[in-house]
Amino acid sequence: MAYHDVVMAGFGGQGLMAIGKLLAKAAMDEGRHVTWLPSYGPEMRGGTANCVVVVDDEPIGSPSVEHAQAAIVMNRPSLDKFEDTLATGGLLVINTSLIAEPVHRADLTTVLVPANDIAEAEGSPKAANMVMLGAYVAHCGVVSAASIEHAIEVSYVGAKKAYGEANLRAFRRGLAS
Amino acid sequence: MAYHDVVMAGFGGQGLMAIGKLLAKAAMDEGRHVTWLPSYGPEMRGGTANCVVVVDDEPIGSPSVEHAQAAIVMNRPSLDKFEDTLATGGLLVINTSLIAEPVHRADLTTVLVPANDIAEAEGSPKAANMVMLGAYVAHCGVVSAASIEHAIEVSYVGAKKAYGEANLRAFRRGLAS
Amino acid sequence: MNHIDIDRERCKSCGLCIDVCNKHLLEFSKDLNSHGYHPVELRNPEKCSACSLCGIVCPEGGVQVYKEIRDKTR
Amino acid sequence: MNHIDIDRERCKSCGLCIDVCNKHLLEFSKDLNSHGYHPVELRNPEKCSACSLCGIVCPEGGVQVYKEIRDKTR
Amino acid sequence: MPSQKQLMKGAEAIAEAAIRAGCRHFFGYPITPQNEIPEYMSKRLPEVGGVYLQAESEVASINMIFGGASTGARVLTSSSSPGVSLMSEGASYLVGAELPAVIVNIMRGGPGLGDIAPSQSDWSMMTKGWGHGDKRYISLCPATVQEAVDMMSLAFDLAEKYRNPVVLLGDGLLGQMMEPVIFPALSEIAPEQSWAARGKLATRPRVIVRSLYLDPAELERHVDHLYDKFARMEREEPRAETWMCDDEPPVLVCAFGTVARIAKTAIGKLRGEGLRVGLWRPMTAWPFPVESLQKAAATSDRLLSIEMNKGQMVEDIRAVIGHDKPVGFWGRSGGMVPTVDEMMNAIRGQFANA
Amino acid sequence: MPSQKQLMKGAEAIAEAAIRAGCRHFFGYPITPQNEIPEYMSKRLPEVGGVYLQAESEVASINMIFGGASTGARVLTSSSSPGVSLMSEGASYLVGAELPAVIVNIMRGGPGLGDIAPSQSDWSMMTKGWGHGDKRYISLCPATVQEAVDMMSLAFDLAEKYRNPVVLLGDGLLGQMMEPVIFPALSEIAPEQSWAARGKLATRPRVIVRSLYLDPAELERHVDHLYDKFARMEREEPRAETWMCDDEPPVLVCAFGTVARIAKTAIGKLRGEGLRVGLWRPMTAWPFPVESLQKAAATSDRLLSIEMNKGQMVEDIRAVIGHDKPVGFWGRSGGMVPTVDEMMNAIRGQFANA
Amino acid sequence: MTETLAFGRTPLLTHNYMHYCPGCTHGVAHRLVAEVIDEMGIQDRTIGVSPVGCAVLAYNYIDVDFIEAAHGRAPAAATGLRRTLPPDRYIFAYQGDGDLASIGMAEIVHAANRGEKLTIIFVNNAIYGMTGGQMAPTTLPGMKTTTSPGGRDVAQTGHPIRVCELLDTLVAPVFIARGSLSSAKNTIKAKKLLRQAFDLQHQGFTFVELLSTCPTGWGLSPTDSLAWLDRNMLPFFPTKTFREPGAMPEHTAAYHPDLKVRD
Amino acid sequence: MTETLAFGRTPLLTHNYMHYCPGCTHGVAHRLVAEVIDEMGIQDRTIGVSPVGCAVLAYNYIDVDFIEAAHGRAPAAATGLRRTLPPDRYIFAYQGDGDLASIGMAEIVHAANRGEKLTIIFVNNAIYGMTGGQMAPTTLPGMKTTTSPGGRDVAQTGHPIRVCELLDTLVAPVFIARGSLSSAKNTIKAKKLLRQAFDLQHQGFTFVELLSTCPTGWGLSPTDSLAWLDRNMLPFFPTKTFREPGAMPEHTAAYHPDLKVRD
Ligand SMILES: Cc1ncc(C[n+]2csc(CCOP(=O)(O)OP(=O)(O)O)c2C)c(N)n1
Ligand SMILES: Cc1ncc(C[n+]2csc(CCOP(=O)(O)OP(=O)(O)O)c2C)c(N)n1
Ligand code: SF4
Ligand code: SF4
Ligand code: SF4
Ligand code: SF4
Ligand code: SF4
Ligand code: SF4
Ligand SMILES: [Mg+2]
Ligand SMILES: [Mg+2]
Repeated sequence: MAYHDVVMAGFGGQGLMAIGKLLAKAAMDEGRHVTWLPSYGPEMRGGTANCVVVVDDEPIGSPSVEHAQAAIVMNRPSLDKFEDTLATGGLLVINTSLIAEPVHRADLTTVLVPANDIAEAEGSPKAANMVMLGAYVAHCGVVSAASIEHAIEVSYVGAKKAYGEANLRAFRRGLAS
Repeated sequence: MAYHDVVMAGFGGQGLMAIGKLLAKAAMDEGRHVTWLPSYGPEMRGGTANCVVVVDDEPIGSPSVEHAQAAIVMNRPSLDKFEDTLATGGLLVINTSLIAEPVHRADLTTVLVPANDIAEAEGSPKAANMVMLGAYVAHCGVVSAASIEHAIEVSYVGAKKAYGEANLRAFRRGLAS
Repeated sequence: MNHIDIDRERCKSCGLCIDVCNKHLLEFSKDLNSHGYHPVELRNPEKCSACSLCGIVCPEGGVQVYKEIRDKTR
Repeated sequence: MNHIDIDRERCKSCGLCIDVCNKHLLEFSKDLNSHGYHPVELRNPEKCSACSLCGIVCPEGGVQVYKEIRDKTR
Repeated sequence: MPSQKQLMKGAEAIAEAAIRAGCRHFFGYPITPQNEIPEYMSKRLPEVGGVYLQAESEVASINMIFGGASTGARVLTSSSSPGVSLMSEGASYLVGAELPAVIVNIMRGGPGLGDIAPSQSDWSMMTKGWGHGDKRYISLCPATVQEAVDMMSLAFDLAEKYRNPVVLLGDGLLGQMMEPVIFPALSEIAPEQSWAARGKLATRPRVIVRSLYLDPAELERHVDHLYDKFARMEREEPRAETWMCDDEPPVLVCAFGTVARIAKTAIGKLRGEGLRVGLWRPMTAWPFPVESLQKAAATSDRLLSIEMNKGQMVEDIRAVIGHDKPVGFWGRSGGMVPTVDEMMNAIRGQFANA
Repeated sequence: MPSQKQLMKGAEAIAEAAIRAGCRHFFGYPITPQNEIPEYMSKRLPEVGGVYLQAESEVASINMIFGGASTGARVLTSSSSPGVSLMSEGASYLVGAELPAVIVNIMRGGPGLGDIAPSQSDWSMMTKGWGHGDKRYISLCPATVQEAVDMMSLAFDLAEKYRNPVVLLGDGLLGQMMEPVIFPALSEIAPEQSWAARGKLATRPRVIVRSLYLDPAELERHVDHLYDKFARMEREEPRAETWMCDDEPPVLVCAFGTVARIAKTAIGKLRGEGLRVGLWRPMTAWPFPVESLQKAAATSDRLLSIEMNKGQMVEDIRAVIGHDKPVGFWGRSGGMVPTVDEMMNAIRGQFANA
Repeated sequence: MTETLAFGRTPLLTHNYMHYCPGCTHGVAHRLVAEVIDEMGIQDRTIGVSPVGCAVLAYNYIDVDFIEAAHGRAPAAATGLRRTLPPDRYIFAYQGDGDLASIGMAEIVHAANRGEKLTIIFVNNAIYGMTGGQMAPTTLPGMKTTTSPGGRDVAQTGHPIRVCELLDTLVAPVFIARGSLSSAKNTIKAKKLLRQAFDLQHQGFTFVELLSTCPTGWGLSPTDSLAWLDRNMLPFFPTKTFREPGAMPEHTAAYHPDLKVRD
Repeated sequence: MTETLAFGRTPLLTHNYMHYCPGCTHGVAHRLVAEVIDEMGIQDRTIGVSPVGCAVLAYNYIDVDFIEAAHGRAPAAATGLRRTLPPDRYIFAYQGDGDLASIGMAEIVHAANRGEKLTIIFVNNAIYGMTGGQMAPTTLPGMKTTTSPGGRDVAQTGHPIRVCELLDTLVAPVFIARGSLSSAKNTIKAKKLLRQAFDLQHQGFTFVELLSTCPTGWGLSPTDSLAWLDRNMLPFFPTKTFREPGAMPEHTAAYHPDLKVRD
C-alpha cells in the first residue's frame, strides 16, 4: 500500500490522538514516511477532536486530508462529520457502543465495533480506543499488527507498563473482532 | 529680500529659541512664509542649542540649512561650529561679552555686540538674546523692527508683561548698537 | 413536591452537584447526552429540601430548583 | 593646610557645595568655563575642615578633598 | 470659526487639529520628538471638555484606544518609532475588531533606541508589517504643518468611513518645526455609531467588539470582508502630488513627507540650472498611489527615490515600475536630514547616468 | 551521537534541535500553537544543565533574550503571531545592538486574536516591518519537521555569523504535526565572543552593548555598517528549492513552508494528469532568493503564488518579476489550510488563463 | 399545590452552551456576574471586557455589550471605555491569572493606581488554563504544570503573587477583596463581594479576586479540585476584604497633598 | 607637611563629562554606585544595565561592562544576563521612575517576584526628566508637570506609586530599601544601602530606591530642589529598609509549600 490516510475522531478524552500516534510510530518503524496531525475545538476537555495520519512510501505532501481513505469514529458528531467526506470505497470503523445510527453511504466498507463494551468486558474500560485501532488494522492492513504491538510495548514503559499490557489486550481483541 | 535664512546658536538657556520665534512671528505677520526649526544636544539644560529660521516669499522647502546667510552666535562653541559653514558674504552677529576669539573669515559682515554687558547695563541681564536680535535686525533687515516689537508685545502678556517690556528695551538697545 | 430541573444537554457530569447534595439525591444517568456526558438525575424528589446548593455549585447554570409552597392556612 | 580641588571644567555652578559648606568657603568664579558655567572656587582654604561634605554632594564628582596630616610626634 | 494664521510647532498643530476634528480623547505616553502632542493635549483637552490620559506605556495607549474606539468616540494616540513598535499587537487588534482610531507616528532614527533626530525609517513597518496577520492601515504623509492639520480631520473621517485605524506618518522635522497654520472650526462629533459598545439597547442586536473567530472558516470570511474594505481603500484613497512635471522631465524624483519639500527646493534650483526634473510625492504611504506614479513615470526616463532611510519607499516604487526603467535610490539615515546641496548632487547624478 | 529516527511533533523537534545546536537558555511565554516548545524546554533544558525561564510576557521574553545574547550565549525564544507582534520593539533593539538570537514564530490566523489555526500571514511583518527603523532579519522557512530541525542550527550559526537576530518562520501545521526526524549530535558552544558583556577584562576594551547613537552622523555610520551586513546576507544567504522544473514547465507555482509540501502533492497529481507544473520554494523569506526565482521563472510563462494568507509573498515575487510575466495569487486565510484538490483547481486555472 | 422557583437561571446568561471543561468554576463566576447585573437592573448600562484566557468567550454567555481585549490589556481597554462613556455606565473586566498577573501586571497596577472606576474580576486558578496548563504567577510552590514539570521551584521562579495584597499598597482603590468558589457557602459569599464591587464602582477602582479551579490543568477531578483549592490555595491566598471605602494604606492619611512645583 | 586624600574621585567613574543638568542628583547616584563597586573590588565581575531615561548614558560614566535595555525592560534584560552568566557576577540595573514604575511595572514586579539575583537601583525623581518633565507615576499630588499643567489631579490620575511598599508584598526579595540624596547625610546613608544590596545580591533580589531631584523638570534651583525633596517627597516616600534577609510578608511564614498536583 503506497499511500494511505486515515482520520480518527471522537470526543476529547476518548484517546484518538493516542491511537493515531501508535499507528504513526508503527508505520515509521516499518520504514515508511508518515505524518500525524491533530485538530481540536476550543474546548480544553470534551468537545470533539480528531487526528489525521498519512502513510506513504514517498515523502508526504499534505499532512491534512480532505477525503480520507479510512476513518475511525468514536462518537456521533464525528460520524456525522466524516461519513460524508470519506473517499469512495473508504473504510469506516464505527464504535457502536456509542453510535446507534446507521451508515447511509453504501460505497464504504463499514466495520462495526462495540468498542466500549468489548473494552469493559476486557476489564479496561478506557481502552476502547485500542479496540478500535485493532479493528482498523485488521481491516486495513496499512501496517502489521506486530508493528502496532511493538509500538504499544515501547510507548508504555515504567509505571505505565500495566496500562500498556491492558492496551495490548484490548488491541488484540479489536484485531480479532 | 525674497529668501533669507539665519541660524541662532548658543548655550541652552541663553534664549536663542525665543528670539528665533520672535523673528518667525514677525515675518509671518508681514505676510511672508516662514519656518522655525530647533536643534538640541542630549542635555536637558546646558549644552548647546540652535534654531534656524527661514523666511521667503515662496513656500519654503527645507526648514534646515547647510550654509546659512546669517548667524547669531552667543557662545564660543557655536562660533567654532557656524563660522565655517556660513554662506559667503554672510552676516555674523557675535556676542563679545562671552566670545573673545577673533573671526577668521574675511568675507563675512561681522557685527560685534557685547550683549550681556549691554543687557546688564539695561538692568535685564537675561535679555542679552534680545540685544542680539536687535543688532541682527538692524544689520539684516529681513523684517522691520516694528514687526519684532509687535511680536514681543503680543508674546509677553499678562504676568509676563514687565518681562516683555524689559525685552523690548533690550531689543531697542540692540537695534541701536 | 420540591424538585429540581436539570438541563440534560448542559450537564457535563462534573459531579459537583452530587457532592454538595447532603441528601445524596443526585446520580449520573446511564445515558449519554449529545456532548458525550452522562447527565445528572434527581433520584428521590420527595427527599429534596430545595436547599438550592446543587444549583449554586453547578458551573453550567444547568440546575433550577423548585420549592413547593404549602398552603399556610392548612 | 586642608584644601579642596575643584575640577573647573566639570563644575556646572549648581551651588550644592556652596550650600553644604557650613564654613561658607565656596563661591562662584567670575569666569566661565568652556561649557558656559561659572565654576566654584574655594576662598579661604585655611578655614577648610576637610569635612568632605562638598565632595559628597557634588553631582559631577568634581571635588576632591585633601586633609593635612599633622606629625603626631609633634 | 476657522482661526486666523498662527505660528505653531507641527506637533502642537497636529494636536489642535485633532481637537478641531472632533477628537476629545487622547491616550498616550511621552516620547521625543512628539512630546508636544501629549503636552498640548493635557492642557487643551480639559478646556474643551475632553479627556487627556497619560497611559503607563504605548502598549497601554493602544489598548486604551481600543476601548475608547469601541464606544464610537474619536480617539487619538501619538508616539514615535520605538513606541509605535510596541503598539504592533494592538494595532492588529484594531484592524481585526474594525475599530476606527488615529495613530500619529513622528518618526525618529532607528533601529533600537537610535536617536531622536528626524527619520522616515518606519515606512516599511507602517505600510507592510505593523503587527501580525493580514491587515492594512491607511497612512497619510504630510509635508507641511498646514497639510498635517488638514490631514488630521481626513484621518478621522477615513477611520470612521472604513472602521479601520489610520496613521498620520510624520517625521521629527515636521513635529519640531514651526510654521504658520490656519485651523478649521472646532467640531463636535457625537459618537452615535450603531456598532459601538455603549450598553445593550433593545433597539439593536447586542454589540460584541472582538477579533477572535475560532472557526477558521469564519475567520477567513472576516478577513475576506476586511480585504474588501482594503480593496476599496486602494481604489478610493490613494493621494499624491506631482510637481514640475508639465514638461515631461526625464528625471522624476520621488519623495514623501518633509523630504519632498526639501526636494522641491533642490529641484527648483536645478531647474534654475536648466535641468529638467520633476517631483512625485505620495501623500498616502498606503494605499500607495500606484496610478498616479504610473502616470508621472510614464513620461520620464528614470526615477530617483529620495528618503530619510536606507531605501524603503523605493521598494514600492520598483514594484510599480518593474524593470521598465531604472529606479535609483539616494538617502540619508540615522536622523541625518538631507541637505539641498547633496540632494542636488544626487539628482545631477541621474543625468550623468542617462 | 546523532540520534536515530524519532516520531516527534514539529514544535518539540524545534526545541530539541535548538538544544542540539548548543542553545542552553530559553525565555518564552506560552501561546498556542507553539506551547510544546516551552513545555519541552522546561523539561529538557534542566537535564542538559540549561535554563528554562518563563517570562511574564513576550515583551519580557525578547528583552531577556537581549540580556542573554549580550553575554554571548545561544539564546532562544518562541511565540506565535500576536506574541511576535509584541516583540517588535525588542527585535529592532537586537538588530541595533548587533546581538545574535533566534526567534521562532509559529504563525496562526490573524489579525488581532484571530484563531489558533495554521497561517502564513506574518510574512510581511517578518520580512519587512518587524519593528521600527532600518533593520533586517534572516527568516528561515522550513517545510518539514526534519528541515526545521536542520535549520535550527543554521539559525544559530547565521545569528552569530552576522550578529543579528534570525527568525525561524513556521506555521501551526508545522508546529503541531508529527513526523519522523533525525537529530544531529548534542553540541556545547562556549560563549567566548569578544563583544560579549561578561565583566570588564584587562585584555579587551570595555564592552557596551547599546543601540543608542545620539549623534545622527554616528547613527548613520552605524546603520551603514548594519546595511553592509544586510548586503552580505543578501549575497550569501538566500536559499531556495526548485522542484519538477527540469522540463521548463510553463506554470511555476511559488509556495513556502508547509504550503509548499501540499503544493508538491497537488503538482504531483497534476503531472499525473499531464499538466507541466513546477514548484519554486523560498527557504529564506528574507533574504528573498531573487536569483533563484529569476532563474526558475525564466523558462516559465506564468507564476502562481500560493499562500496561507491574503497574498503577501506574492508582492516580493512581483517585485522580482516586474511586468515581465503574469504573477497570480491564490490562497486561503484565517487559518484555513488549502486542500490538495482546491490547489489543483487553482493551478489548473493558470492553464486556462494561458 | 403550587411551587416557586427557589433557584433559577438568570436571564442574563445566554442560551449558548459553555465551552468550559466539566467542573470548571469559570462557569460559576460567570453566573454570579450575570446574577449581580440582573439584580442591579443595569444590563443596558453595563459593558464587559473579556480577557484572553479560557474566559475569552465570556461574551457568548453574559448578555451585555462586550469588548474583547488583547491578552493582559483588559484594564487598559476598560479604561478606554470608562474615559469615553457617560459616567452612569458600569464597566467590568474579567481576567485570569496569566492575563492579569503575568502579562498584564503593568495595566492592572496602573488602572488600580489611577482609581479607574471599574470592577475587575480576577479569576485565579493558579494556572494557564487556555493554553494547556502552564505555570502562572499564582501557581503554588511545588505545583506541577506543563512548564514546571518538577513542580514550581521557588528558588528559580519565586512564589505566587498575591495580587490583592499588592494592589492594597496603592491609595486609590475603594474595594479590594478575595473570595473563593470552592463551595456553595463560599460561592454565596463571593457573590456578595461582586455585588459590593459593582455597587462601589462609581466611587473608584474595585477589585474582586475569586479563587477558582482548573480541573483539567490541575489534573484532578472537579470535586477533588474544590478540595485541593481549599487545602492548598487558601493558606496562601486568604479570603478577606482588604480595602473598603475610606480605608487607606499606611502613611497615606498623614500625607497632605497640597504642594505645587512652579506656579 | 603631608596630606591625605579625604575625599577622592573613584577611578570607577570615567573621565567623560556628564550630560546631566546642573545639580541633578543622577550624578550623585552614579558616583555612589561606582564607589561601591570600587570598594568591593568587583569591577571585572560587574555588568550594568542602563535604562531609557536621563541615565541612558550611565555607561559613559561608570567604568564596567554595560548593556542598554529598552525603556522599562532593564529587569528583563538583567534577568537575561543573570540566567546566562556565571553566578559570581554582579549585575545591577539603574532605572528612573518612568522607566521602572510606569512602562516597566510588569518587569520589575516579576523580576522581584522571581527573586532574580540582581540589584536594582531606582532613581525616583517624581518626573520624566529625559523627555522634558512629564508626569510620572511617582509625581506628587498637585505637582505641576508638562502633562499635568494644572498639577497632578488625584481624582483623574491617582496618587504616586510607592514601589518599595508594593514590592514588599512579594515573598522573594531579600533587600528592599528607600534612601534619599537630599543631603550629604542622606547621601552617606544611601551609599550604605547600595552596599548592603550589592553584598546581598547573590542571595536574591535586592532593590534600592533613591529619592532624587530633577531641578530642570521641577523648575527649581538645585538647592531648592533638595529642600523640596525633603519637604514634599519624604512624607509620602518614607526612607527606610522594608525588607532584610529572613523577613517575610504576612501569611507567608505560616505557609508550607509542600504540595504536588499530579504525580
Ligand atoms: C500576546 C499573547 N500572548 C500569549 C497568548 C496565549 N494565551 C492565551 S490565554 C493565555 C493564558 C491564560 O491563562 P489565564 O489568564 O490564567 O486564564 P485561564 O485560561 O486560566 O482562565 C495565554 C498565555 C495570547 N493569546 N496573546
Ligand atoms: C518605548 C519608549 N517609550 C518612550 C520613550 C521615551 N522616553 C525616554 S526616557 C522616558 C522617561 C524617562 O523618565 P524616567 O524613567 O523617570 O527617567 P529620568 O529621565 O527622570 O531619570 C521616556 C518616556 C522611549 N525611549 N521608548
Ligand atoms: S436542592 Fe438541595 S436537596 Fe435538592 S437536590 Fe439540590 S442539593 Fe439536593
Ligand atoms: S453540577 Fe451541573 S454540570 Fe455538574 S454534574 Fe451537576 S448538573 Fe451536571
Ligand atoms: S571640605 Fe568641608 S569645609 Fe572644606 S570646603 Fe568642603 S564642605 Fe567646606
Ligand atoms: S557641587 Fe560640584 S558642580 Fe555643583 S557647584 Fe559645586 S563643584 Fe560645581
Ligand atoms: S482549561 Fe481549566 S480554566 Fe480552562 S475551561 Fe478547562 S478547567 Fe476551566
Ligand atoms: S532633566 Fe532632570 S533628571 Fe534629567 S539630567 Fe536634567 S535634572 Fe537630571
Ligand atoms: Mg488561569
Ligand atoms: Mg524620573
